[in-house]
Amino acid sequence: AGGLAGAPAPFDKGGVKFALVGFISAGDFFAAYQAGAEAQAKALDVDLQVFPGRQDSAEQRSQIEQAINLGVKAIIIDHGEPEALQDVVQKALDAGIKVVAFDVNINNPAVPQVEQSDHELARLALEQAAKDNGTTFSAGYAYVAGFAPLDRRNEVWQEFKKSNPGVVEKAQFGAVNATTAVSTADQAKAVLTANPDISVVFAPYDEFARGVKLAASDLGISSKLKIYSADVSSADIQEIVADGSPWVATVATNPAVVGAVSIRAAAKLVAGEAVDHNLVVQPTLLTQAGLRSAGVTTVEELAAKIPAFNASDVATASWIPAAK
Amino acid sequence: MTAPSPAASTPQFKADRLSARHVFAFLRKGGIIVLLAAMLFGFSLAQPAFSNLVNQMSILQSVSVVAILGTAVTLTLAVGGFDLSIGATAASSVMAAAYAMIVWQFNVWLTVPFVVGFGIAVGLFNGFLIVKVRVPDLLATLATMFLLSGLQLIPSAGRSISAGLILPDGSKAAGAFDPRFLEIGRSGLFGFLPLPVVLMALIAVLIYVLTEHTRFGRLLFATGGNELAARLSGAPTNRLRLTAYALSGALASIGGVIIAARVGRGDVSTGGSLMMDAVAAALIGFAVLDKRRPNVLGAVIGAIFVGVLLNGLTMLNTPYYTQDFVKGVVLVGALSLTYGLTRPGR
Amino acid sequence: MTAPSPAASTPQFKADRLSARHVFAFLRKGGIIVLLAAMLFGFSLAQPAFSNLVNQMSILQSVSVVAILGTAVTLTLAVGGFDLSIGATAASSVMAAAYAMIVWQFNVWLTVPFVVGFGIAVGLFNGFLIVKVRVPDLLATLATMFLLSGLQLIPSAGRSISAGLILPDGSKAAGAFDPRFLEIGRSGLFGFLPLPVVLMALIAVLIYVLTEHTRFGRLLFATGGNELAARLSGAPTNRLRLTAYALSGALASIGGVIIAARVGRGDVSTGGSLMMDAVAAALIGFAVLDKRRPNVLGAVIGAIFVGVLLNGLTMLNTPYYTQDFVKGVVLVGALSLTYGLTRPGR
Amino acid sequence: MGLLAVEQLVKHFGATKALDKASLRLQAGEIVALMGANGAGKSTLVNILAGALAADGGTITFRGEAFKPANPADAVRAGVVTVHQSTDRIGSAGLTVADALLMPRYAEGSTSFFLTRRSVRQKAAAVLAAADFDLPLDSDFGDLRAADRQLVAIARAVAAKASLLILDEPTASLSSVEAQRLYAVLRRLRARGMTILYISHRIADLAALADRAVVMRGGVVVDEFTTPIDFRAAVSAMIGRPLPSHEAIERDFHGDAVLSVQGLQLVPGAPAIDFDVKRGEVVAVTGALGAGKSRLLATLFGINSPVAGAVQVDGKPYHPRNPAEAIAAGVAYAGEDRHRTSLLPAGWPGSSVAGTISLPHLAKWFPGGLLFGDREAEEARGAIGRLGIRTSGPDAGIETLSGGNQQKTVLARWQAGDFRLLLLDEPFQGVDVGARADIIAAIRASTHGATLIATSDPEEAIEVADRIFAIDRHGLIPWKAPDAVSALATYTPNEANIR
Ligand SMILES: Nc1ncnc2c1ncn2[C@@H]1O[C@H](COP(=O)(O)OP(=O)(O)OP(=O)(O)O)[C@@H](O)[C@H]1O
Ligand SMILES: Nc1ncnc2c1ncn2[C@@H]1O[C@H](COP(=O)(O)OP(=O)(O)OP(=O)(O)O)[C@@H](O)[C@H]1O
Ligand SMILES: [Mg+2]
Ligand SMILES: [Mg+2]
Repeated sequence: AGGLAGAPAPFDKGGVKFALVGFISAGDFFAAYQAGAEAQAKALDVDLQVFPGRQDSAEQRSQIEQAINLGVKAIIIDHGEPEALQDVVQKALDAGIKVVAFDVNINNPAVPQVEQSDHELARLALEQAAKDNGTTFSAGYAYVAGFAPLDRRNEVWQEFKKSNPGVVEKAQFGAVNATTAVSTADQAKAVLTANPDISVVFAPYDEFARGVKLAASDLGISSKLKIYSADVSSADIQEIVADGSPWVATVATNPAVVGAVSIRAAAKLVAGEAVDHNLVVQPTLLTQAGLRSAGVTTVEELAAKIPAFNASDVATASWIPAAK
Repeated sequence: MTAPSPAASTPQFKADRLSARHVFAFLRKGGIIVLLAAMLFGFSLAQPAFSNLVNQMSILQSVSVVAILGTAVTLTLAVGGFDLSIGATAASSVMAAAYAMIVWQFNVWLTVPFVVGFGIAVGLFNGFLIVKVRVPDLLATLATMFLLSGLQLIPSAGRSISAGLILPDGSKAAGAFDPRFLEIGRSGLFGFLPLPVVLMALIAVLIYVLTEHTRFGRLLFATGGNELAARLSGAPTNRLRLTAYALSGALASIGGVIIAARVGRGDVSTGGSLMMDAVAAALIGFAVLDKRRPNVLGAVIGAIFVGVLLNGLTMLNTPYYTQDFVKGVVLVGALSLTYGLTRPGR
Repeated sequence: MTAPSPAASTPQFKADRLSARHVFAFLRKGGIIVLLAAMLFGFSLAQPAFSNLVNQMSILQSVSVVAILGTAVTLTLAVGGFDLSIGATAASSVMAAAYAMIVWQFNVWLTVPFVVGFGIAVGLFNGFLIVKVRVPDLLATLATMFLLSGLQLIPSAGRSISAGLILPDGSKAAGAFDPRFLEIGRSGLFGFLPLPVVLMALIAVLIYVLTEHTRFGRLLFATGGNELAARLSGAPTNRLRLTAYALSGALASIGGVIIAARVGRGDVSTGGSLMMDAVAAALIGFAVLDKRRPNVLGAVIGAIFVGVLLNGLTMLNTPYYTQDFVKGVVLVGALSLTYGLTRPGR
Repeated sequence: MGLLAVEQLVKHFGATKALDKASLRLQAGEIVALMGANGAGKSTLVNILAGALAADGGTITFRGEAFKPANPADAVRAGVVTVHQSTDRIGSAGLTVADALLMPRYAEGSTSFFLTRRSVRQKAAAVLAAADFDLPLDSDFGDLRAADRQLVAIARAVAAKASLLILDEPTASLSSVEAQRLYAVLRRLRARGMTILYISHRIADLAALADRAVVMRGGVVVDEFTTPIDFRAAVSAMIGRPLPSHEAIERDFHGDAVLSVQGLQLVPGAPAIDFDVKRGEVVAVTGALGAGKSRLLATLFGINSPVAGAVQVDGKPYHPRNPAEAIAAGVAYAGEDRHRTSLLPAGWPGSSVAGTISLPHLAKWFPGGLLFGDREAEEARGAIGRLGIRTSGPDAGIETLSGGNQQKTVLARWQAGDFRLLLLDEPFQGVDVGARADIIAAIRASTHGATLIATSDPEEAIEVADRIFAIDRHGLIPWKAPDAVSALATYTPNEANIR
């Protein structure tokens, strides 16, 4: 690869090395995010080294250190624990390496923050819920603390309850383990049996939503229930559009797009161009009705149908070709 | 110089001893059962909905997979082994099922045999490593565990497998989950008896009879108890161990089928910690009925025990983060009951 | 009708046998070491940056915790036990450390002793269940595992513990991580030798000498090999087992301290895979040097073996979803080398 | 006032009265033989003195003070050292023989805390020298055979500074060579004023050593004999009837050969073996430790494969590749170390008396494969009656039986089927003379099969066999009682045939 004609140095020569250091190294989101990043990197003729964090902050630290000593031009950090990263990130910066953080607040002016805006995700979902059900209903809430994105979405839910006293949280449940969806379903069944008056479930994580839907159909109360969630995958879409599905809406950004944005931001920094400190990729509200009328069943089709979902104008530049 | 034996003190001293022993024996044998009954009663009082049939069924359903896996672990424990790959086998069976239906467009009648065949193959591989290559059980199954948890990611390049999957070569998979396959996890007999529960019951009874009341079972235990002694009395110990692992693999894959049918997609994050739950059930089984050895009935009751506890706590809306703790406390209590009350005279 | 004895072939056949035996013996003993060397060499060729000191150190650093936990597991295996709670102990030590500093505003000098004390307490609790209540090791430590993984969530109501934590009672915690505490995980000697690596080395040497070259060590192994025989020859087997578990707990908590210092917060999601990795290291240790029994050196080398493999694969940019698979394949290979080549005459 | 006074000792195991007010006195510097039929309570008494069991009643005075050891360590500290009966209670696999020899030292902390290979080897060698035994110090204790394990236990006990030494059937699996050595050592210890309580079912031992014989029956001490000990009387006091005398040596059999062996070579370089065993005949093979007795039987049962040679059973070629094939061909085998070769762990399915007996017969007894019906219990009751096994019933755990009764159960296993050829390796370990006579009678009763017994005790061989071979360095030497015995007496095991 001879680099990009007309691109600023060092991209004109090619052979530029970036590192992508993840925290969660398995699962669909990471896979899609990584795919998007790789595609954009390829378009930029950048050699992207991917470090799987294996859900281990300590591991993630060492991997950033490795990336530094591999002499990469830029490091993209995907999720993680701020406390575990801030000092190594500083090390990287001192070594003249550009750093972009996605969904982890490094809290360093030199590090642009790419965000899929969990607050925005939750807000849109809850607004939809309010639109469908008014502001007085008894709700079930699927939530497990200790996972940064969920914790941020939780803040919005707490706000929402405060500002809408009509909304009563009857029960909180959820389980993250080997079979998250199934275990959540088992819990949801217990909860819904114990609280038959629950009409709305807020499940700001698609695996939870999937579990609740399963529970509802097991209990045969799909018609009496509405599920609002965040995130999306092909399987999710199929569950949402299925006949009689209680899963009426989800809000999501396209992980692939976020991946691309992260790479572009890093590239611009390396090229010495200015980048905003906050790069927010706006999430899209996907309603059951909308998806059905659009007749989509996979994320790829969704992307094709809904441009807003497929691309973001964040951190673009004339010399940066779009990923294909 | 024979001493005349005045039989005065002995009998009465013996009497105390006996009565005490009976109470102990009851608590020991009863330990977990009693606790289980207590929980059922308590939860029903605190939350009437707990005791209704639907909920009882959803408890059983929620433990069905773990119970089946626990049974599998029990089998390998019986031959003196230990199948650490059980969770990974189930997890990769989920992926195998999804892949078969979505990429190869298998229907349910092809998928299930394929998946169970896969499970048996894994079991035989374990058995081969252990019997032929003579790798210690824990090590062999550990290696297999890593092997599988990696293998399951490769066909879909680490993505979950659902309809419309884009294959690594860029093409789009044409298949979808066979609705009749989903039935396995989502429908029930007579409208109230979930199929997974039926499967669990069938397997439990089958393997229980096999291990406790057949020649084969006796030889399995003999192999696990003293391999040399078993071989010297003509038992084909190698074939027995191989069989135990093959069975274990088959059961694990059935567990996988149920999960796949529940989730409706090949979920990459399905994973290893299933193993801990299965092992837990099998081990708690030691204490049930004071058998102090691997036994199928115990494993199943063990699984149900944990399931009831978690379901009840959830119903009472106890914060999820206290549930593991309570689980631990109850477990310690039950074990102390079973093992703490010593058998007099030993 | 005597079968003519093929005396001719016998000696020659024996000769082969001997020479073959030597090669085998070497491969067996060498098995994993050879593979390790091969990997180091191969990776260095493929990716020069792999072999530089900094990277070698970051490999050692990344395995330090698992190696220490593997050592702990080895200790309990030596007395014929098995500490399933090892991962949970380390994880809850992380929370304990964070809680001590952030809520109680302890400094490093108070925190470390507190956490290690906590670890020892856990170990003694295990030991108590096993020795006094006579619960089988696996069961007892399993119960403790649940207990801890629940317990660690309660003080912070299931949230991770970092500066400015809102306590369940609504108040705001005033403390923060003591910078000197963070040093434990983040600084190094002579600028290139990370403290965790130093700790790992110290512990490895210490426990190695303790188990292999002292009276105490022999008594541990005697207890594990045949508890009754050891007791009959006067060994205080109960105290020995208690000690082993206490040590195991202490080591686990040191592992926890290192994690906490690396991560800089009490993360509830810590240590899911810690236990399996530690057990893996300890078990792979059986194969290293063909000892075929728990041994500290083996456990540490086992941990490094896996660490080198994963680091190398990452450096070569192999997709994460193939790494577990490769890990499994390599493991199976190494084990087949060690165990597959039988000791002639066995 | 003597060294030890046991008064009215009582011990129950559930319903069983193992000790029922047993009393015993020992003086300093004497060797006392403790005799008693299987299940009489000898080992229970020993276990209490050794601190391994707690008595339910009665008192023990040792050196004039009340003696109630809370654990084995206590007893050892007080100067009571014990060699226990069962060979599975001696050492741990995974540790070397040297470590096994030093284990008590480690336990009492009388070695340096840090150990080097050399220091361990030296100390261990010293322990062995004191007992003048010869064992491979560096090999894994787990690889040792029963006999060698027993030597370890004895050497260890002898080396300990004891004022009371208790030996519970130390010679059960020793050959006369080692036995002779042991006698010498014990005499030396007695001369030094040590008191020795010696339990054995071998009259030869007792005759060679005992100053006094104390006889137990049903948990009570029933009688006592002083030198010169009238062993016939002692034995009848012990089993409650006179011993059936048996003088069948060199009966000649005309029946056709059940087993015939030609040019069988057990290990490379060993001489070829030729012999046959006729229908109804009981043939004994005797020889020193490591001579090849077990090897011969193991080879005939398909455990080891021979270097060369031909074997027929009932004239048909017989070359089993594994025990299963041997059993299929009608050959049965009882190994020499019952714990390793025959018994299942306590509490395990099939570890009951009935289960122990039925293990090889399940296929025949339960053709359907389902274990319902009480065929098992039936067979077990039959055996319990036939061999006088002392137990609470077919369902009793095998571990609850006394050593000799466990051994009887193992024999019952192979008597239960009608086999053409019984291979019994050291079948009478710890079986009392009365029971031994009964068993032999029972074996003889079934005249259609043949029996080959390996025993390291020439007297036992003479007692039980119709015909006797001696085996040395894996080759048979023709048997003529006097010089064969001396041949054995001069046989010394060297490293070559210990490892
Ligand atoms: N752990 C136990 N549980 C139940 N009964 C036992 C136990 N140990 C021994 N007994 C019973 O106590 C009685 C005496 O056993 P003991 O071992 O003392 O006999 P012994 O004289 O040593 O016989 P042997 O000559 O065969 O060794 C026997 O009836 C035996 O069944
Ligand atoms: N289980 C074993 N472990 C180690 N070596 C053995 C074993 N069995 C047999 N051998 C070896 O084979 C040779 C013959 O041993 P074998 O046991 O047949 O002799 P033996 O006459 O039966 O001795 P013993 O009276 O001790 O049983 C010995 O040199 C011994 O070293
Ligand atoms: Mg005895
Ligand atoms: Mg022998």
